Amino acid sequence: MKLLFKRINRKKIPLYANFIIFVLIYALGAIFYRKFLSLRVFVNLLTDNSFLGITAVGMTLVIISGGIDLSVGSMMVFTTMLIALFTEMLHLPPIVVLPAVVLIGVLFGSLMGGLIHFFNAPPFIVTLSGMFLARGLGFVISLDSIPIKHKFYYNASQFGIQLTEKIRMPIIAIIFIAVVIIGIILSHYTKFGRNTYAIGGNEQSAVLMGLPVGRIKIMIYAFSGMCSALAGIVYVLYTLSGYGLAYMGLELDSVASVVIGGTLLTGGVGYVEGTLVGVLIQGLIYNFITFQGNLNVWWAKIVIGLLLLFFILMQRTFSTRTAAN
Amino acid sequence: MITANPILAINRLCKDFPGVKALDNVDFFLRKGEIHALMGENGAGKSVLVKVLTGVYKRDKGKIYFEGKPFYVHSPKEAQECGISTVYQEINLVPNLSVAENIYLNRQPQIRGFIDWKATNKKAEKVLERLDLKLDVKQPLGSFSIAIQQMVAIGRALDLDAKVLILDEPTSSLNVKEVQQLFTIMRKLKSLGHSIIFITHFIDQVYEISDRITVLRNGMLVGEFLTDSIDRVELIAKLMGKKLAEFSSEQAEIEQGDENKQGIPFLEVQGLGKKGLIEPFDLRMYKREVLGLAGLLGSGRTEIANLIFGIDRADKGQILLNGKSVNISNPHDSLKFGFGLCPEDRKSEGIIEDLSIRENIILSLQVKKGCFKYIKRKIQEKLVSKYIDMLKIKTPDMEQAIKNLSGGNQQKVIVARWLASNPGLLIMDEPTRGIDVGAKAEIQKLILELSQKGMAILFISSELEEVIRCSQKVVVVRDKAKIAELTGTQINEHTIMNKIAVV
Amino acid sequence: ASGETEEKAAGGKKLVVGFSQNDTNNPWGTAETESVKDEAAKRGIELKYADAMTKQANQIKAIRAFIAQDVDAIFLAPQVETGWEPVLKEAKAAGIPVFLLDRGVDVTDDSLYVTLLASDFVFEGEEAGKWLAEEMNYKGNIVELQGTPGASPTIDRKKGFENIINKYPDLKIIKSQTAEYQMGKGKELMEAFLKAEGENIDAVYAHNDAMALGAIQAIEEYGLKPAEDIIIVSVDAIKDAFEAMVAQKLNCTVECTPLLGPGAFDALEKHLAGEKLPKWIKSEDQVFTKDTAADYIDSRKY
Amino acid sequence: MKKKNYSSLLWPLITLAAILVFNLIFTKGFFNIEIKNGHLFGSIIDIIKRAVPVMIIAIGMTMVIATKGIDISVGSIIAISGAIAAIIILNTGLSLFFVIFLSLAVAFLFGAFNGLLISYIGIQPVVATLILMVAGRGVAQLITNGYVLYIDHKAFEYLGIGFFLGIPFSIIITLIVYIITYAVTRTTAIGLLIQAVGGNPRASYYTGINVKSIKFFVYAFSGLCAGISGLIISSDIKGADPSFAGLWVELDAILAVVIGGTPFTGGKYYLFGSIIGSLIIQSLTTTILTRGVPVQYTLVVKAIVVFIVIIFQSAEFRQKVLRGLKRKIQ
Ligand SMILES: Nc1ncnc2c1ncn2[C@@H]1O[C@H](COP(=O)(O)OP(=O)(O)OP(=O)(O)O)[C@@H](O)[C@H]1O
Ligand SMILES: Nc1ncnc2c1ncn2[C@@H]1O[C@H](COP(=O)(O)OP(=O)(O)OP(=O)(O)O)[C@@H](O)[C@H]1O
Ligand SMILES: [Mg+2]
Ligand SMILES: [Mg+2]
Repeated sequence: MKLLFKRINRKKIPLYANFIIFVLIYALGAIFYRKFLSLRVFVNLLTDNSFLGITAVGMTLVIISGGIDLSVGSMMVFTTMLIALFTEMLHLPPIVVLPAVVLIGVLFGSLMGGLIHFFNAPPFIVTLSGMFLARGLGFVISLDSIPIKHKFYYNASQFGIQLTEKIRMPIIAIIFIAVVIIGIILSHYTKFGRNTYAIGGNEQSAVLMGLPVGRIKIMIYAFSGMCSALAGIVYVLYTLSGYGLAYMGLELDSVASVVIGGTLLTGGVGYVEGTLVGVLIQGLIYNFITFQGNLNVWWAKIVIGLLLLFFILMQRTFSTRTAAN
Repeated sequence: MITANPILAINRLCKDFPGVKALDNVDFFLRKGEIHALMGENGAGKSVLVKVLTGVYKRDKGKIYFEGKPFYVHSPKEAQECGISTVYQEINLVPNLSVAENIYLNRQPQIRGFIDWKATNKKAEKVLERLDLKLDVKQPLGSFSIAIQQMVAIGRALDLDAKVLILDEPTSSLNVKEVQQLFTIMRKLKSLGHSIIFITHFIDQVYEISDRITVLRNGMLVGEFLTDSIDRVELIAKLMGKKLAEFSSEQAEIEQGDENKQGIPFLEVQGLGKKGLIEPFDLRMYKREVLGLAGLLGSGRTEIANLIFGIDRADKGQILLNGKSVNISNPHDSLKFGFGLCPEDRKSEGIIEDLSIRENIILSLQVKKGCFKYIKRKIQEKLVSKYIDMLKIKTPDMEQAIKNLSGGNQQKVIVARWLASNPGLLIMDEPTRGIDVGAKAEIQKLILELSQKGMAILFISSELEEVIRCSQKVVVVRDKAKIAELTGTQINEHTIMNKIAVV
Repeated sequence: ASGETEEKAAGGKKLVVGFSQNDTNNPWGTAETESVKDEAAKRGIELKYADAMTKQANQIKAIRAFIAQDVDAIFLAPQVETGWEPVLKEAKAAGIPVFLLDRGVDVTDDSLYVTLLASDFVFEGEEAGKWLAEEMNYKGNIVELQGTPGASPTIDRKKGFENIINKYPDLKIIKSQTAEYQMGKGKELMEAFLKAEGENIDAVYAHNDAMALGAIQAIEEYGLKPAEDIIIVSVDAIKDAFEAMVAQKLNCTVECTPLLGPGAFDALEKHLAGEKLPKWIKSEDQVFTKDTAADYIDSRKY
Repeated sequence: MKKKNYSSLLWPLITLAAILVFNLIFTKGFFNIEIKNGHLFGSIIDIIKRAVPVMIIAIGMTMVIATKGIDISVGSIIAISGAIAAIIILNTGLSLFFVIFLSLAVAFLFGAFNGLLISYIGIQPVVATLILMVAGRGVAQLITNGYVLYIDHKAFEYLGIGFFLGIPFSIIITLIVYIITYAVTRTTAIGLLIQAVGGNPRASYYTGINVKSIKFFVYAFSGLCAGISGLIISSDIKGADPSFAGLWVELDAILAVVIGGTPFTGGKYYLFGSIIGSLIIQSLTTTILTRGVPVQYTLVVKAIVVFIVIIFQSAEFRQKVLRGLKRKIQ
């Protein structure tokens, strides 16, 4: 046991704590509810939270850098509207549309990053107006929801890896996992990722250490913009439509997932792996509510809050205990 | 004065801040292969010169030539790329990343575009080995003492292998051994043709290592001197702006009587300790007494201070105040008992950057009084100007944000904060760090005066000389344990060194 | 009827129905939910209920969770019309019939759901428009308090209303802004309209009752008499609107019934009995005015 | 401090003035203030009155942000305090004093709950307040059973729509909250300690400041402010709307605080700046409502204005522009 503790990196204790608690809660669900512990439910957990998770990966890097990106939800929705516009109104082929929307996401992110860096503006306000802008532009395209009928998107949405005869890992879950892996590699094995941690740790020092702080910051927001655009593509595959009002408040869920995953909002500390767990925990909490299925409407909200509280408290006690050991 | 081909030539450089002429037509020349000391009182403009040179601040006027060509950089990054590597005065590294990363940030060895962590850690260990430092480079930098952080910062700068190396007060938190280690490396670099700008307040070190000295005062150039051709008294006169005749040793030694040290001590520490932090120790302190703590870097002096002040909670032992056991579980408690602690790390434990000098100074006194008894503005101002005068804090006015002060002046503000709170017991952990010669003498004098007036002072300093001069009793600490207590004539460099060194 | 249902379920087991509601953040949605719940309890059917908190993604999640739990039928009150094709296909593949409540879905294959029980939002807008046009003598200035932009009731109620108003050149919609179906915002918006247009305003059309109730307060505080100086018409017919009509402060409200529970379970039973159902079972909505409101107020449940 | 205070308020004030001047030019009668039935009446008054809830919340939020925190639960606390007031009025004969006292006490307790989680248990502020943000609305809906509860109580209505000496009473309440907050933080050392804690919590701890209790009270105070705001909102619409009252108001309040010059990084705050910030947001909203901006463009317009505000408030931008102008003149 002692040896095990020695080998564990102390910084990662909250991460392990998270993971263990996730498994515990999952087990709890399995005890309480029939069919909770099934492959299908697990695959659903990945699939249904994929777009949230993808934005959360971008958000993780932003928060590690000491910033915040409130535009992720709107950007995702704007992307769905763009795809709808390009595909259904302008009849462009997917091979043009998909790279185009990703590029727009990157540009949008860089624009915000640029404002934040060059004008030394608080990320909260810049990305909040980014949030208004992206939602607003979506409305300008159309107030109505637009079904996307192009065959490609339908076929893509049906694509997946057959796990068992009946259950398939859909493409969007695969994209989610891929983005998480990219996020992990980026944050841990590239200069860009490490510089992000440095900026979050102490931006002034990072400047004096000779890091290209401006460029990195812009890249961070560009990456987050790209993730949001990818999430938009995934959302299109999920619903085959574009809709300007979709998923109000995604940014908050995304921030919550990141922070629950152990990333500090003050910057400098965090893990993309943790965010994955954070996203799954949020999904799990909602699963509890649906499987319970008889909660009074308002009790559902209270129970979600209580579960969140319960989880956070577990996380705290667990990590302080382990750290003290 | 201008010799042929200086690698760096600064011509009539000016830099203004609101209310301050930080640099006023300063000339400076650095030759190839020399170690050039830059000296001046706190707030003379040394750090600003470095920062303008490396692109942190924009210059207002003046020309800089680097290797004969006009030199204009916008950021430390560009300066680095041009071959100027700098260790700034405050440690500017990131505490949340590991030591190895701090050394190799943005230059990590890579395999196929991805960071090679093994190589990074190995190389970092090598770099630190040059400085004779052995530590787990995978641990976050923030978990180490500032001395170690300072060494890491030096390590990073050295490894950049630049043509010009700038060291802004690198030795203020290092002990003798480490300073020697650093000097060895500096000499080696010099022999390889690198040029070094070295900023320090230690006169001895300047004479030991530098070839030439440039002195600044109030943002203006006083002059450039060959180290061999200027003697100490003259140098100090230049630094302080006094004519040679006016300058006399103000360091009147105060008699160290051993009287009235019987009876119930003011403060008695019995077996106080915390597992993994410091072994249980005893201490007795009387009023009117300065107790010095001596020991090497990392020996546990700061731990002793923190444990008494309640920053860390002891798991063993007790503290008696005037013979009565008191329960101290946080700094708030100790403040109420009339303790004060002037912390070691001024950047993270001392200053509150955005607050003004006035607010920084009155803070502890205010907390002690309770937050509803707001000290009247007039009284605040009187108090603050008293300390500004007393400690010669150099600032246009007391409403200046503390972050705009020079490093040494920030330190003075923190000292002033604790003096203002008028404690019964004052713990000073490296209070003279980064402070110029004149002010250092002032502070030492002040410590003695305060103790005469009845204050008990626990004095920690890495400068043994200073500990010896001020203390009536010296406790020697080694490897996180108290090993000896010396009094009277035992207090001399030789005995203390022996205690520290002999295993 | 309840005995029949239980027989239908295999092995005498209770019938399990999953109900995905999009939003209970308003009295209307609450009433709808209660109606479905009460009816399920009455018939001894186990209801699995999931509130999506206005997020379509949550609804899809819930449907998938229902499929994973092998429910016998799914009731879906969709948040928006598009985006259901993939998940409804999954339900179909699992052999679970889907019944839509209060709003339709836009799918290429209409065998994906059994039937839709709902009012017709365009029709509601038209009814409001017709009533108002007549009341105003086909002349005057109208301000419109829109619902949440992009929501389908907003779009349809606006469209239906404009269908009628645009026929009469002397009827003008002079201002139209969103108050997001909220009472507080309705009040704020009406206040702003009054400041900008003042007595120019002859009538208010609100996309729901809550906003109309807010507007009434704004009009009163401005110093005009609601329902007299300014004609007010809205949609929903919640009980509060009846009270306002009885107090002679609201002129007219067009019903949009949320009491879909009984109809939905009837449809479910008919479907299980093998009966073929029409694709749209329209609610029979009425128009109520302040003159007749007193007769109905006691029978209003929500 | 004094001098700085003014210069950091300058740009928010200029922004506010710009929006108002725009209206002066394009909206007729915008600046007319009449006296109608002995009450002040006009668009400007409306803007201030409509900004009241955000202003009061922003006062509490300023303190929270000054300690480097954030409170996103205020919207839910608004709903709860309104709901509590409504059920007390509807079910008991308690006097208005008790109605107000009890609902504010509850709001304070919820704020204290946030404070407890954040300062004593050490949970990050966003997550801690997120818990209440989600659950709090459920609590409010549970109290009112999901419906809007109508309050028919003349004295209670006075809070939101009454007039005192011709001035809307809610504006007076805001003024009182502002003055009390200002006085308490500036005539005692509390303001200083809050800034110290936000500026450098570690150094503050070393100084002997009770960092935990300061954080605790700041959140409790924010809850209290939300409670006051909740009473005004429900009094204004004569009803407690558990679902929509205060929905997303936290974003507006945070925006107001930051536009007003208080940095997110803590350590400094400008109470008056937050008031200006709230007025900027509200005058923008009112302008959009009255200018007849088509619904689908509302958000885009709002975003663009905020972007412009950001750029103009940035010292970097001003420096560059000023230098450019100087060069042109030369
Ligand atoms: N950012 C700033 N804003 C305003 N004034 C500043 C700023 N930086 C430095 N100064 C002022 O410029 C002067 C020179 O400061 P500098 O830091 O160069 O002193 P120094 O010689 O390095 O002193 P020390 O030995 O204490 O480090 C000081 O009076 C200081 O207050
Ligand atoms: N050689 C070392 N290796 C690893 N950690 C060290 C080392 N030296 C010090 N530290 C760490 O740095 C921190 C500060 O050390 P400490 O306070 O004991 O130093 P000190 O005796 O006060 O010396 P000084 O004040 O001269 O820096 C402690 O947490 C200690 O664990
Ligand atoms: Mg300096
Ligand atoms: Mg120390």
